[in-house]
Amino acid sequence: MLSLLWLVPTLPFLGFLILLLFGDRMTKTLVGIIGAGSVGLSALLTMVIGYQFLASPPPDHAFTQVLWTWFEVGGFRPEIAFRLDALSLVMASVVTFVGFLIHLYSIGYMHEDSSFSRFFAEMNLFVCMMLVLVLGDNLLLLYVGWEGVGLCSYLLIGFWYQEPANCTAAQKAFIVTRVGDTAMAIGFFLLVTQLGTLQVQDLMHKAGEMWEPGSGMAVAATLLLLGGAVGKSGQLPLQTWLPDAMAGPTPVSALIHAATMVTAGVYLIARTHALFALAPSVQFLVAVIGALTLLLAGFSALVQTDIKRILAYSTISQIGYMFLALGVGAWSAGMFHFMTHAFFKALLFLAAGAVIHALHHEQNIFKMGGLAKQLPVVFWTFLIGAGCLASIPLITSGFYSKDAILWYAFSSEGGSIWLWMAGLAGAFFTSIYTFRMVFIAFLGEPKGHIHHRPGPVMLVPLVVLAFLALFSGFIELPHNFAPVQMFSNLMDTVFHSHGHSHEEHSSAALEGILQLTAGIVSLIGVAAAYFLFLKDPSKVEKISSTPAGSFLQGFLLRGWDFDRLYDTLFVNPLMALARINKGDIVDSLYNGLASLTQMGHYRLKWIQNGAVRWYAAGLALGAVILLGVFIFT
Amino acid sequence: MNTAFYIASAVAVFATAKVVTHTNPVHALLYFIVSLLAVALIFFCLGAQLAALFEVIIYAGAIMVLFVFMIMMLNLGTDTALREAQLFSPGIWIGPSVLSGLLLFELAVLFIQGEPQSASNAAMVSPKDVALSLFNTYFLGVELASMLLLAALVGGFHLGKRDQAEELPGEVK
Amino acid sequence: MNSADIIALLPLILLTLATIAVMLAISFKRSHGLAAGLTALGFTATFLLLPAISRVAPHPVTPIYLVDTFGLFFSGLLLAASLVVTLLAYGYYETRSGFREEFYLLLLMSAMGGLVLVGSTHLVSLFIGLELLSVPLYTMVGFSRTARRSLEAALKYLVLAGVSSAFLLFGMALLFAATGSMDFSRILEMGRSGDASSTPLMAGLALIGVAVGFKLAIVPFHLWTPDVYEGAPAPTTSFVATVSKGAMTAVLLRLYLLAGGVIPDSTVTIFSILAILSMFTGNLLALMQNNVKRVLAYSSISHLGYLLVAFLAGGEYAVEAVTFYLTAYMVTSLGTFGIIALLSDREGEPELLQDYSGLFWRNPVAAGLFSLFLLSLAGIPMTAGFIGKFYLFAAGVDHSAWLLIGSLVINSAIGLFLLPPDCRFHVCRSRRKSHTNPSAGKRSGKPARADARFCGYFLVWGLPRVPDSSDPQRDNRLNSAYHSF
Amino acid sequence: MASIPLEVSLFLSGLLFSLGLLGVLVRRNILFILMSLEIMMNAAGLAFVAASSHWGVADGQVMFIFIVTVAAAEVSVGLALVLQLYRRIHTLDSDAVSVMRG
Amino acid sequence: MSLVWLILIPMVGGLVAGLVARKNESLCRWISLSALILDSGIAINLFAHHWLGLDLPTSTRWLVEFQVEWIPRLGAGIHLAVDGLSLLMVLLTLFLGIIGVGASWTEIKTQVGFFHFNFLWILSGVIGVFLALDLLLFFFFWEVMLVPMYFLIGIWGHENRQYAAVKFFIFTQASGLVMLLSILVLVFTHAAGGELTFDYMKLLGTPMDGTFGLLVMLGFFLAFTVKLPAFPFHPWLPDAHTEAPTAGSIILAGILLKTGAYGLLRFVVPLFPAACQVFTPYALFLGVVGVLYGAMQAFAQSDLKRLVAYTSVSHMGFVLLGVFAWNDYALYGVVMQMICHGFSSGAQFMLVGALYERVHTREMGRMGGLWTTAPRLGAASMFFAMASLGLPGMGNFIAEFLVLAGLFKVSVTATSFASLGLIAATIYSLWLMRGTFFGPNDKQWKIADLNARELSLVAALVAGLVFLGFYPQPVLKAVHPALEALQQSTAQAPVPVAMNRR
Repeated sequence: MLSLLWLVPTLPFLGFLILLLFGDRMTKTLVGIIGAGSVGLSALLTMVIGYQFLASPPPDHAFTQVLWTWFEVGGFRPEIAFRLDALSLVMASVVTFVGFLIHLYSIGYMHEDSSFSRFFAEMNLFVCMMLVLVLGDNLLLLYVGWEGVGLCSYLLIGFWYQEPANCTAAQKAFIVTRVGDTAMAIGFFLLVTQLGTLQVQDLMHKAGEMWEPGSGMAVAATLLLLGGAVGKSGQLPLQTWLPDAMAGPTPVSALIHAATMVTAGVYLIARTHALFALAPSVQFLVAVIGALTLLLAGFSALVQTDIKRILAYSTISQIGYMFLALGVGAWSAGMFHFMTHAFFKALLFLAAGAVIHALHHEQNIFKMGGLAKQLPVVFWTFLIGAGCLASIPLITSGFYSKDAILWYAFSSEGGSIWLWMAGLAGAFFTSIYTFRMVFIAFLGEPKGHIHHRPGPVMLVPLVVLAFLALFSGFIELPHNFAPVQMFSNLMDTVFHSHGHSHEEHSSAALEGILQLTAGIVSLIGVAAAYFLFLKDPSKVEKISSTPAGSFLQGFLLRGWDFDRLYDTLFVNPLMALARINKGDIVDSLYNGLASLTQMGHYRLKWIQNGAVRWYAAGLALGAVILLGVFIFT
Repeated sequence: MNTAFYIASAVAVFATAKVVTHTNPVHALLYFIVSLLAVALIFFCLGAQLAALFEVIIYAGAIMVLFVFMIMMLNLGTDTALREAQLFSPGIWIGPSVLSGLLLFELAVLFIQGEPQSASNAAMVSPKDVALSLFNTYFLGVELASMLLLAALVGGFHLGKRDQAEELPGEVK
Repeated sequence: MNSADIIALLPLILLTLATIAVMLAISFKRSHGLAAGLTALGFTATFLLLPAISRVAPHPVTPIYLVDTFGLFFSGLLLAASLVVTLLAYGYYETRSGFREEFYLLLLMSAMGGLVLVGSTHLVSLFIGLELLSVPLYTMVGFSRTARRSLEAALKYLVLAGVSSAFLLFGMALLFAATGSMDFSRILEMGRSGDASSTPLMAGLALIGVAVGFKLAIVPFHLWTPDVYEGAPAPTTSFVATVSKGAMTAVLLRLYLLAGGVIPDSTVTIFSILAILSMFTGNLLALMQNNVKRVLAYSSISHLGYLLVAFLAGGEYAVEAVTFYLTAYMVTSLGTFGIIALLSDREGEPELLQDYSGLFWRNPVAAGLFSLFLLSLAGIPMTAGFIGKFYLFAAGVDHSAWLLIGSLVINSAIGLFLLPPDCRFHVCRSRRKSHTNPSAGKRSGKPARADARFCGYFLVWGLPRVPDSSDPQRDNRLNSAYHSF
Repeated sequence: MASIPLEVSLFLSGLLFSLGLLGVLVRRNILFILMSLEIMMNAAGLAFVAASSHWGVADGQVMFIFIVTVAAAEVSVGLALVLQLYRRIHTLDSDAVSVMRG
Repeated sequence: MSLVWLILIPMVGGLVAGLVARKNESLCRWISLSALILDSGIAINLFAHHWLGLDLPTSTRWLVEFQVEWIPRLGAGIHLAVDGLSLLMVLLTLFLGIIGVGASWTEIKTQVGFFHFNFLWILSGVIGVFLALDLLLFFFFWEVMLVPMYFLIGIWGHENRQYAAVKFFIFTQASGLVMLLSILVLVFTHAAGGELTFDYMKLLGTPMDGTFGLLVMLGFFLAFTVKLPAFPFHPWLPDAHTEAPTAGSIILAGILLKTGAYGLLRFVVPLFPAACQVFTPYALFLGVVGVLYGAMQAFAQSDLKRLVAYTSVSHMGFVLLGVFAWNDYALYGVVMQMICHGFSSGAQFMLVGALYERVHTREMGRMGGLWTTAPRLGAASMFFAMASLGLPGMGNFIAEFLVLAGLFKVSVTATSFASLGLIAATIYSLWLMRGTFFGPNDKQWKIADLNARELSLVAALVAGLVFLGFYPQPVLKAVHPALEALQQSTAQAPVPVAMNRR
């Protein structure tokens, strides 16, 4: 069955082709069936392959299927090959399963839209590209997937292209990610020229041999790869595009900007973990970037009014957690948080989508209210999602994955107390803004009226995701609870060389205390949100009315003003320079040359004035010159 | 003989200068004839009788007479002298005189530098020798000169002709 | 006057006979066709006799005139050009009334002057040849005496040619005074050996240089060219542009060969400066010109500048480069002016560029040929002009005369500015009628078209094999010319 | 026949030559230009005759004869031209004869 | 002998098409199309013959060779030969020629005969350039290419076509003359040593070092970078493209620019290895500036064709970088770039031409939101815009990846700056799409979508690019022996491996 691995990405691609060529001639239901069906089949196939992989693991826990040699240039021989190991299995299964649910959901959500088939074509292409990224054996094939998803996110953010704002958002997303991708490309050039290959396994093997830890080459390579990861996952320097990416339809935000694409950076770092292990300084940088981003995003999320932007900022901060985990060397914890986050963040987005759909595209939470009673199912699923996000202790999967990250941030030798403190503060802010959103949007007196309730095709995915969000946490319990660590055992088959190094640090008791503090902090956050936003919102208005308060609110609302910074630093000067030089100075250089010759013409024309005596004078002058030269030399 | 040479050359130079500067065409013409006669005398001093003879007969006689006819035909009397005068602004003298002065200076330098040849064995070249060399070494030259004159004849005839048919005053094409 | 002399002098004799025949024809019955026919017959007969004469070459006829293969080759060139001019003249004057037959008389005599010049090795024959070439030209330039502009051109040409021949005479006098003899080779020997006082000799050469410069229209002496080319009727202009310049180049080439290809440094520098100036002046002035004949006048000035490059570069390629470039230049000028003559009619000649707009659609053959000649002038491949320029490059590079080659490249580039507007005008314009002479381009004399096409074919077909020269007879004469020195 | 140094006569002819050149450049009346042209021709003739008398050969005088013929030919064509021009523009000012320029 | 046929068939075809057009215009189009197809038949047969392993013993460098005397006096012969590199270029020429004829099926209505005559003569000139191994013959074909192109732009162009045609003509002709000068100096220095010949193989070894060699090399370099076009000599390209008819733009961008690149590969570096090594830093600088300047100009333009033209300047900057990096990665990258850029820019111009036929304007300001009325045209433009920004999965990505990887070995700073070009490429491609297909359709355009003919041409180009993107092996295998030989010819001069960190 493993040999059918190549079919997993090709199924959505076939879906894409069919919809692209015959989409506009098919009925909506048929389009829906093909769109969702192709991803569903791929999910089913992944499950089967996954089962067989887990049941009888192939030799050294990895199965590589080579399709054909891409090209061969002087010793560098990249191949089109797919590789299945624990890491890519988890990624593929999450992508296909969550993808299928979102496709199902969007049949309902996008039903009235005119270019229905184009939407599903682009979504299918996205899933295919994501799978190529995840399953790609060498970095070049990964890069194909990487850019492919970038293109699909551009197309899908700008899906409603009549609206100019959407187009600029899409353009911004593509260009900012492209900046990161270029850094990554330069990293590839370095790897190709130094190591002669981009095949991930022997790349790491050769790097291990040729570069000793901390060497310049390793640092440069990992730094450049980090650039790419930061661009795609919307981390600190290049995170400005993610909040604007909410311009796309909500299923797009759910699939691309929550569950799958934005975690590509995490996957890249996880995949090339041996390289990062070779450069501890860069690994620590990853952790620092993660910490800073989660704080920054957390603060911004506090003041957002648009429900999707709150979720966007929360995604940035949760990925910050994953970067923190990878930075401190807790590879499996990072991936575990990726999985749980994919479930509950997709759930939150879809629920938000249902709310927006019901309130006829109203996204401002202050214009919603009292939806709990009108949309009970949506409310309860949204509450479960919010719970996981805020990592309510013991019952939600978010608690187990985030707690593991906090524990490793503290305990592993790469981590430090400061990173743990940052993580804890982040958790506190997360629970505040999450329940702020819940209380304002769902409780309180109803403001707008419901147009039409979401149909079953939208509710089923919500319920399934809610179930997954709740119970996915139990496959990886912390050590002091129970010896159930199925997920990390699976992950060890990939990161075997770098096992957890927390044992020698301290005893299980300390771990217990930390878990306790994390749980209490999140509960306090919930209470604070209750008091501030449900009991008497007046106190919040009072603070935000003061000049300092309103400035702070505006500053945070615009995402710490990174946009203005980048505009003044890069965008505006470049555009101004381009506009000035529209006429191409070099061109005027040549026109100058031409006018010079013409000026020569008019100057000489003056000599030709037609008078006989003037011509005779010319003759005489010539004679005098010639005579002078011949006599005196 | 030398003194005659020097007197004749002085006369020639003076006459030519007058020709160039004189406004009235007829007077200028007469001065020119005087200058030609002076040159003829110089030829005689140099022992070239035949050349002197030709100078007088052809140059002074034929060509100058042609000029006189032309002046009479175009009746360039006194009024042209006046018109000619105002054409003479001192300004236009500077340029040309500088040029011809330079030319003269270069020629002068040339001749002063040139080391004096052996004393000129001024053997008198008799017309017989001239005729002899004319008709054997330069026989071809004479024939071609005749063709030259024929060409001038045809040219003069064609250009001089008055076309009644096309007598369009001031027709410019 | 033994038989060899007679045979050697046959070309001159034949032309004289032709002249007399034409005069008698005119006196009996003024028929334009007859006069033109006789002239053409005269030229072709002489041209065909040249190979026969070449057997007796080299044979000095009287010390002042030498008939050798070199001379015969250039005589052949001049005669061919004159024949083409006769055809053009016939086509041109066919539609005009008035006294037309005299033109052929003058043409015959002027061609004879050219032949004398080409064969001259003596100052007297140089002078007589030059004057015999020029005097008929004065009248030919001013031939349509009703047109004020041609009279003005004739006057200018007369006065300036007069002054230049005065300078020539004075130069010769100085040479004669310095060396006592009038024979080229003797003078050059005396000059090289330096026993005669060298300064008067150099001065004499300088003044002769003035006359040469005037005839070849090198920069300081070029001022007359545009006015005369514009004023004179088209056949005369083609004659001036080709035969008179060709003859003078032949004399220059003979002097160059006599001096054994060695030119003193001072002369090389001054003439390089003049050559570069001619190139730049010619090209720059032709740039924005609107009158076609003035454009061709200026470009002929620049072409002579290019020709001088070959002379000054020297080396074994020089003579071959000069000969070939001259031939290519003559053919191109005959072609271009032929087209102008061909397109002109009773009202006048198509002078302005606008007159040629849309010509391609009205008379494709003429327009095609005209573009071809312009391409050759600019030296675009596929044309003989290119091979000419290529030879110049080769000569220049072979002798690494970098300054000259550099200016040659720059000027060819400027020359390109000149080409497209002309091509563009008569090819790219729409089918609009030109206002000045609507009938232009329609009517074309049979012979005029024939000769234009001849030039065209030579140009294109000339390309591949010219160096080993299509006309075997001309080639061996060329080689033999070298051996004779 | 006392010896007259060649340089003197050559200088004399140079002087006449420059005067002729001056005449051509200065005078605006075309007749005068032609006349100055004749002066220059005559000066050259003088130089030739002087040189031939100095070298004692006849070539110079033969050359002089040719010069005279050429001068005659030029004058005849020139004057015919001037006549025709006068009939056209009724003036002899050479600056009027400069329609073609540029 | 087949090589001579390769050149003659388009010439003859052009003549026949020209003559037939008077009577029946559509027949003329079919004739020119069939001439091209016949010609490409020969080329494909040659390619198959070579690629299927039936190739000649690897000792001979050329697959097919044809030599005959031309001007014995100067030692110039008609020496045509083809190896992997030139065969690919000939195939590209013929393919784009067919696309060009197809694209101008309806666009050219006036003087169709003369148009096809010029069009086919340009193609035969270009094929001649790719096959000629005798420098004089090369220069001859180099000029033959020029005159018909001048007429093509001058007669069938758009508004101020005269200016553009003249500008194009003077730029290329003047630089051609400088090249002629260099050829002659090379030939004569060689003649001083050995016999006088213009043959490339014999001239290969002439010792050309010091500043003298550099100057001669610069003569060649100038002619080819004007044609490339590289940075300082590029202003003719945008004008020529904006004014040329669609078919003219396609072959101008698709093929004529490649003659410059081919010249650099075949003549400049092998003939002057030492001079090139000294000149490499400056050439790299020019290349990088070309990439960035071209890109910056591209997204400043409001005229669609000017934008695409400047993108060609930027892409050709990569070629210059690759040639002067002169190692195996870079050279393969250059060949791939030449072919893929031919495809993508040819396609972009065809689509822009199609758009012009429908919207009659090239100003992006007056378009916008065309996706709604012409989705297929939009999808095709999107595909080729992505190709031009180097999206992986298309040939351009592999080309740029290989060029930059090869360049990385030589100079890191140059590579990093050139990589900025990738970002700039994204900006101008999205700017193009934003200006035409996305955004509100406020001008209410109602335009017809791509018809069957145009779709088939687009499909051919899409297939080509994707095939090159995912399986470029046949191309790389075909060009392998040629590049090997080129590198050998400069082997004795130490190749600048990681020469300096400039």
